[in-house]
Amino acid sequence: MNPAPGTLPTPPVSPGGPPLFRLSQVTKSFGAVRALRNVSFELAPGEVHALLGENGAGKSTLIKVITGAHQPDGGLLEFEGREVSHLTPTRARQLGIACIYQQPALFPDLSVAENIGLRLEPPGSFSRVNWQQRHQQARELLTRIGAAIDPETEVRALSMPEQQLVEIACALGSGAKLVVMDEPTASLTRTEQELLFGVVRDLRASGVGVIYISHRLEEIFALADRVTVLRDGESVATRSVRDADGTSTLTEAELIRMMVGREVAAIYPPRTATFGQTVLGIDNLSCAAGGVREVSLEVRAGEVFGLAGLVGAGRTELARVLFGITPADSGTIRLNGHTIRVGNPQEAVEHGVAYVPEDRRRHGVILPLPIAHNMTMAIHRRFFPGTWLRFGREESLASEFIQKLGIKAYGPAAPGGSLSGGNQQKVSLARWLATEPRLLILDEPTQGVDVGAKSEIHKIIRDLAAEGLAVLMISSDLPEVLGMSDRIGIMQGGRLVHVLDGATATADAVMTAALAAA
Amino acid sequence: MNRYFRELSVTGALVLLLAVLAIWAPHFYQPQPLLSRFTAQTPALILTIGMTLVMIVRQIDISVGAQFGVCAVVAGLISASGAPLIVALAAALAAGAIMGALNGVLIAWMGLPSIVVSLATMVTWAELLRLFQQGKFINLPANVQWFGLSQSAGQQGLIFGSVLLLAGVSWLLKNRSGGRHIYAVGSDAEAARLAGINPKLTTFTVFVIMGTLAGLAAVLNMVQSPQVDPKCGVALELRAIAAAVVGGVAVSGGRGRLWGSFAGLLLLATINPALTFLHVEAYWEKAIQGLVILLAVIADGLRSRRQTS
Amino acid sequence: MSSQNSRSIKSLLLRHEVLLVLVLVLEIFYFLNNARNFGTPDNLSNIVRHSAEIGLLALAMMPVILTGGIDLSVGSLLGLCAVLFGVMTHDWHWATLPAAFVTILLGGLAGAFNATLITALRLPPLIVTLGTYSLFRGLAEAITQGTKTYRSFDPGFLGLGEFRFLGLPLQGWVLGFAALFFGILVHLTVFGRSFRAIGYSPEGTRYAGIPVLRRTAMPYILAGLTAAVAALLFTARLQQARADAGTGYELAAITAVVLGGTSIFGGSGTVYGTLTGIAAIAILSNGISRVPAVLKAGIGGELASLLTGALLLLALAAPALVRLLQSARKQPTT
Amino acid sequence: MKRSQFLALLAAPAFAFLPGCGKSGDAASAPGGSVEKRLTIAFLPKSKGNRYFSTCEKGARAAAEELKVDFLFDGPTNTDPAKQNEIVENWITLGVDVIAVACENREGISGALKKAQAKGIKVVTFDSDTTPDARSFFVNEATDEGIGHALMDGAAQLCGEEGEFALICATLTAANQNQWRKQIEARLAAKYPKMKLVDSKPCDDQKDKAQQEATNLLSAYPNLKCIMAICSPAVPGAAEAVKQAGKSGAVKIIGLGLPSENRAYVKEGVTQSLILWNVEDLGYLAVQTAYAVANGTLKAGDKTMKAGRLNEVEIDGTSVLLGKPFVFTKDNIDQFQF
Repeated sequence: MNPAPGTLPTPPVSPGGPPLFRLSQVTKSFGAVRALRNVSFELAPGEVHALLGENGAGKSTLIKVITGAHQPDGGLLEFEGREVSHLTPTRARQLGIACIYQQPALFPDLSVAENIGLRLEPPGSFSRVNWQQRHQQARELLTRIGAAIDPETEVRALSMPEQQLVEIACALGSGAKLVVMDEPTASLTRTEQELLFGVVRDLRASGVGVIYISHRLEEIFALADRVTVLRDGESVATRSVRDADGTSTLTEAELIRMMVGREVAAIYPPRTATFGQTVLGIDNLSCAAGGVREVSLEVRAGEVFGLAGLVGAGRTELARVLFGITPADSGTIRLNGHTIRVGNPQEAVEHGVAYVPEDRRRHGVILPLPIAHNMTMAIHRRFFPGTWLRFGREESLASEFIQKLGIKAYGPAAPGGSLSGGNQQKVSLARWLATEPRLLILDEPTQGVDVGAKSEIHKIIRDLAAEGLAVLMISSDLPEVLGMSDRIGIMQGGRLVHVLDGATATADAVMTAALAAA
Repeated sequence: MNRYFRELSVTGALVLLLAVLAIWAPHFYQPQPLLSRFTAQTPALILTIGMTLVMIVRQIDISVGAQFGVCAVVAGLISASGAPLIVALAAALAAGAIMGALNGVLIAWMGLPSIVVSLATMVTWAELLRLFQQGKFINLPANVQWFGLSQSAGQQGLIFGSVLLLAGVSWLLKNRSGGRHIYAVGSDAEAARLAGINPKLTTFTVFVIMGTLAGLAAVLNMVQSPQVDPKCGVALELRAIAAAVVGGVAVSGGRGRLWGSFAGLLLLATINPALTFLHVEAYWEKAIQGLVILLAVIADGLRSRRQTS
Repeated sequence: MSSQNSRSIKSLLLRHEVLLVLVLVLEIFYFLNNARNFGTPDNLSNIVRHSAEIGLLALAMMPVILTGGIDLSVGSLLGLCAVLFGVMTHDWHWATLPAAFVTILLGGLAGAFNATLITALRLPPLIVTLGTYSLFRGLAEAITQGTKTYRSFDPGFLGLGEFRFLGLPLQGWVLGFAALFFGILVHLTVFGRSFRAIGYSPEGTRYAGIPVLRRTAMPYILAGLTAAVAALLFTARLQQARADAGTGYELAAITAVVLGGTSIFGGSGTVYGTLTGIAAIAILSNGISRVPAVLKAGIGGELASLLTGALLLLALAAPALVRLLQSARKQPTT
Repeated sequence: MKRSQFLALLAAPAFAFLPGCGKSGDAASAPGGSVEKRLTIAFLPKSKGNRYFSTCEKGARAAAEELKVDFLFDGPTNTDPAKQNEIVENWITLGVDVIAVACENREGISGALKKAQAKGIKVVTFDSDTTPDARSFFVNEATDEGIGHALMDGAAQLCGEEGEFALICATLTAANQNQWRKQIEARLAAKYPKMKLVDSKPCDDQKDKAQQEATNLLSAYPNLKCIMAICSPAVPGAAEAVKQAGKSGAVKIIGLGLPSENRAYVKEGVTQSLILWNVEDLGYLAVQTAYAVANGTLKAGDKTMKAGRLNEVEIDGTSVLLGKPFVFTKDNIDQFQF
C-alpha cells in the first residue's frame, strides 16, 4: 500500500509542451493580511492538479486569482505561454477558464437552461438569446453527466446536489481549457461523486487542465496527477501522485504532514464501550413534506449513531423533523422514555434536542453577530431570566467555550464571519452545547473543515458522548462515519434501511446498503 | 399556468372588473372617452416599464415622480421658447438620463441602498423644482399638443407608441442577452459577476433607462394638453410601484414580467373610473386601491404557502 | 491584538452615531451663532413639540427596520387612529380616557394586521405596508367621508398639547419615555437581540430555536401602538382630528432612522442613533428657518428638506467613500 | 420668489455649514443690530410652490417694500396639516411683530394664533379666516358663503337652473374646500331644486388628474350640464377634458382659477365663468393691514383704512374688504396677468 517514502518527486506527468497555465510569485493581501505569498503553480494540459491545504491556507484566494475574481498585488500569470496582465471574470471566460464553486453560483429565479446559457454564451448586451438552443444545450449537457434534471425547472426548486450538478454541467459545456473545481464533492453523495469523477476523467482525456480542490484525500488519490500543498499562503510543495507506471508516490500521512506542518497520528479518537439508557426513540416517524418515511430507531446515552446514505436519502430531512423545522405527520418521538411533540424548533430546544445544521453559514452561525451572541442564541429564555440581557455572564460563558473548544478568535466580541470555517463550526457547536442537550444532532459536522480542526471536532464529539450525550451524526464522509459511529444507520429514499455495528462495518458494506435497490 | 399565475390572476381581476362595468355601466365603453382614458395612462405606463426593470434588478426608485416633474418642466420651458418638439424631447430624455445616472452612480457604484438614495433624490428634485417654478403652469405653443396632429391621431399614436415600447422592451428583456442580465443580476449579483456579467454596470444602466423613460413619459404627458403643470409628477412613483407589485414583480428581484405590470397598471387605473361609473363615492378609492394591492399579494402568499406545505 | 485595538478605536471614530453627533454639535453651534432666537427655552420646547409625532414613529420604526423590514403604513395609521378617536369621542360620545385607550388598542390591532400578513403569509413588508398605507388612509377618508373634521375635544385633553412638566413639554416626556422603552427593548433585552439576528438572517435565527415569526411580528405591533399614541398627541396639539393627519410622516420617520445609522437592510443600528437622527432633522429644520439670509429669501421649508436630503446622502455615502478609498488595498476575506 | 432668490438658495448651503462665517455678513439684519427697529411682518400662505400664493407673495413683497418693513415668508411645502401651526409657533419664538396668515385650517390654527397674540404679536388673516377671537382683522377677498353662492348661482345660471352638475375639488380633506362645498350644497338645497350634484371628485391639486376625473364624469354622466372646479388646477384640467370630449359649450365650466392658466379656454368658450379676485392685491392688502394693525393706525371699529396703492379700503366689522371678485370673460381676461 504505502510505497517507500524515499522515492522523490518524479517529473510532471504532462505530455510535454508548455504548461497550460502558470502562476509565478503571486502575492495578494487584504489589508494587513497576506493571503498569498509568492505562490507559484503550474498546470499542464490534460492534467488533474490537486490543491491542498487547511482552511485559510489561501486556496480560495488562489482560485479567485485564477478566475479573475481577485486581482493579485504582484506576480505573473501566464496562460498558454502568454502573459495575462489584467484578468477579470469576463476575460477569464474568454480565455477558457471555468470554475465550479463550492457554493453553487447560480441564479435561483432563473431556469436551469438559462443558468447554463448565461455561463456559456459569449458576453455582450445585445446578442440574441436562442431559447431553443439553450434548452437543447442544457438537456445535452445534463444527459452527458447523467443528471436527471428538467432544463426548465427554476434553480430555486433544486436541491443542493442538483445545483452542484448544474454547476458541473456548466463547466463541462464551457469548452474551457482550464476548469477549477472548488470542493465540488462537498455536498455530493457517492453516486453523484462518481458522475463527477467521470466528468473529470473525460475532461482530462480531452486535454483540459483541471485544478481540483478537496479536503477528501481519497479523492485526490483517485483523481489527481499532481498535488500542490498550500500552507499559510505559501506553496509548500508540488508532488506527483503516481509515477510513470502508476504506483503511488505519496501517502496520506505525507500529505497531511505537509498541510499541517506536523504529524497527525490517530485521526479518529477511540470509542467508548459503555452506553446508558435510551435517550432518543422514534417509531414509524413520517413526514411527507420532508420525505421521511416510517423511520424507527433508538440512540442511547453515550452513543454516536451515524447516519449514512446518499444525499436526498432523507437524513437531513429526518434531522429537520426531529428538530421541528418540518414537523412530523405521524409516528412518535420519545425522549428519555417520554413521548414528546416537536412542532417547531423552540419545542425541540425545550425538550433538550440540539441540532448543528449542515449549512453553517446560513443556519449555523449568524456571521455578523459576535460569537458570544451566537453562543447564547439558543438559551435566551434560560440564560437571560426575565428577558434581560446579562452581558458579563454571557461573556464569561463565551470565553469558557472559546477555551474549551479551542476556538481561534480574538475574543467573545469577534463577529462569527471573521472566523475560519472550522472555528465557525465550533461556535455553532458551542451554541448547542450551551443548551445542555440530551440529544445532539450533528449534520455534516466537518464539511469544509480543514484536517486539523476536523480531528479536534471529532475529539469533542467523542468526549461529549463519553459525558453521556446521545449523538446522532449525519455525514457523507464515509471514513468519518466509519471512524466515529458506534452504530451506523443507512437511509435510502426516506427510510432507514439498515443498521450496522460501527466497529465492524466496512466502507463496502455501508455503500452496498446505501446503493441497494429499494 | 402555474408559472403565469400572478399575471393571469391580475388579468382575470381586470377582466372581472371590466365585465362588471359592461353589465352595470355599459357607457364605460364609449370609444372616445375610453381612448382618452387609455391615453391618459400612457405616461404612467412608460414609468411602469422602467419601474419593472428597476425592481427586477432588485432595486427601487421612489424618485421617478420627481424626475418626471423636472423633465416635464424642462420639456415645457423649451417648447414654450419655440424650439421644435424634438429638441424638447431630447432635453427631457437627457435630463431624465442625468438624474437616473446620479441614482445609478450612488446605488450601483457606491453600493448605497436604493430606497434611501431615491428618497433623498426625490426630496432634492421636488424641492428644487418647487423653488424654481413656484407652481407656475407653462403654456405651450399650439403645435405641441398631439404633436401637431389631430386629437384622435395623437391619442392613437401615443397608445400605439407606448404599447409598442412595452412590447419592444418586453421582447428585449426576453430575447436579448442584456435583458437576461437584468434578471441575472436581480436574482444573484455575485453569481452574475462570476458569470462574467457586470452587475454594477447593469444596475447603473437600468437606472439610466428609468430616468430616460421618465423623460419620455413627461413628454408624452406634455403633448396631451396645452399646459404643463409642474406638480404633474407628484405620487406617480407610487402608482408605478403599485402596478409592478400587483402585476407580480418581486421586490426581491429576478422575477416579473412586463405584461404583468401592464395588467397591474390597467387594473389600478380602471378602479378610479369604475368608482365614478358605478356611483361609488370618491372617498372609497384609496381604501379599495389598498385592498387590491393586499389581495394580490395575499393570493400569492397563500398560493406559495400551499405549495410548500 | 494591538492592531485589533487600534482598528476598533478607528472604527469607533468612524462610527455613524459618532459622526452624527458631531454634525449635531456643528448644527447647534452654527445656529446658536447665526439663527435668530434659536437657543431660547421657548424655541427649544418648540423643537421638541414639533418633532414628537415623527420622532415617536421613527423610534417605533427603528426595531422594524432592525428586523430587516419596513413599515410604510405608520403615517396613514396615525391618520386613521386620529379619526377613530374622533368617532369615539364625538359620534359615540365616549369619555376621553376610554376612547384614548381603545384607540391605542386599535392601533396595535392594525399593527398586528400588518404583522400577520408579513409573518403568517411570509409577504414582503414593503409590499404589505404599501397596501395598508393606502388602506388605512382610505379607511380614514371613508369614515369621515373625506370631509369631516372632529373638533372641540375635552379641554383637559387639548390642554395636553401645551402641557409642561419641569419645563419640558408633554411631548418631550412621551418621546423620552418612548426612547427609553425602545432603547431598553432593543439594547438590553433578548427581544432586541432577536430583532438584530432576524435582520441579519431570519433562517439562521429560526435554526437557533428563536420564535422568528412572533419576534418579527412584535415591532409591527409596537409600531401600530406607537402610531396611535402619536395620533393622540397630534390631535391634542392640533386640536382637531382629520383624515389627513400624519401624511408623509412615514418617509420622515424612515429618514430619521436611516440618518441615525440603522442599516436599511436590517441587523445593525442603535436607538440613540435614531434619537440623534430625529434631533438632527428637527434642529436643522427649525434652525435653518431662523438664519437671516434664509428668512429674507423665504425658502426655509425648501432648504430644510434639501439639506435633510443632502445630509442623508452624505451620511450614507461617508462610510461607502471611506470603504471605496480603502478598497484598493483591502477586500473582505473569504 | 424670483429666480435670483433661487440662485441665492443654491449658494446658501455653502455657508450654512461654516460656523460663524455667515455672521458678519448678516449682522445688519440681526436682531437689535439696527438703530431704528424695523417692523417685521411674517407672511404665511396655505402652501408654497403654488401659483395662487406666489402671486399673493408678489403683492405682499411690493407692500413690504413700500412700507419699509422686514418681510418673512414661509409656508408648508407638503400636505402635513400640522405644518402651519409649527411655522406660527416658530415665528413666535423668532420674535416677529405681525403675522399675516392664510389659514389652511380654521380651528386648527386658532390655538397657535392665540398663543401669538398672548405674546403681543398682532395677527391678521387673509384669504381664509380663522376663528375671529384669534386675529384682529381678516382681509376678506370673499367669504366662504360668498364664494359658495357665487359658484352655485353662476352654475345655475349656466344650466338654466336645472340639470346635473359635478364638482372637482383639490383633496377630500382640505378644510377650505370643504367649507365651500358645504356652502355650495346649502345654496343648492335652498334655491335650485331642479339641479343635482351628481358627484364630487378630488384631483389632488393636479391638473392632469383633474382632466382624467372630468373625462370620467363626462362619460359616466351623459346628461351632465356643468362642471364646477373649485381649486385652481382643476379649471384648466376640466376645460381640457371637455374640449377633448368635443363637448365645448355643451358642458359648461365654472370655477375658481387664475386667468393666466385659463386664458385660452376662456377665449375659446370652453370655460364660461372664471371667478377670482385680484390675488396680487390680496397679498398687498394683507401686508398693508398687518402694518396698520401693528402701527396702531388701524383699530377695532374703524370703517375704512388707507392702503397704499389701493387707496381707501372699506372695513366691515373686522373684515377688511378687498372688493368684489372678478368674473373673467373672453373680453376682460387679457387685462389680467396673474
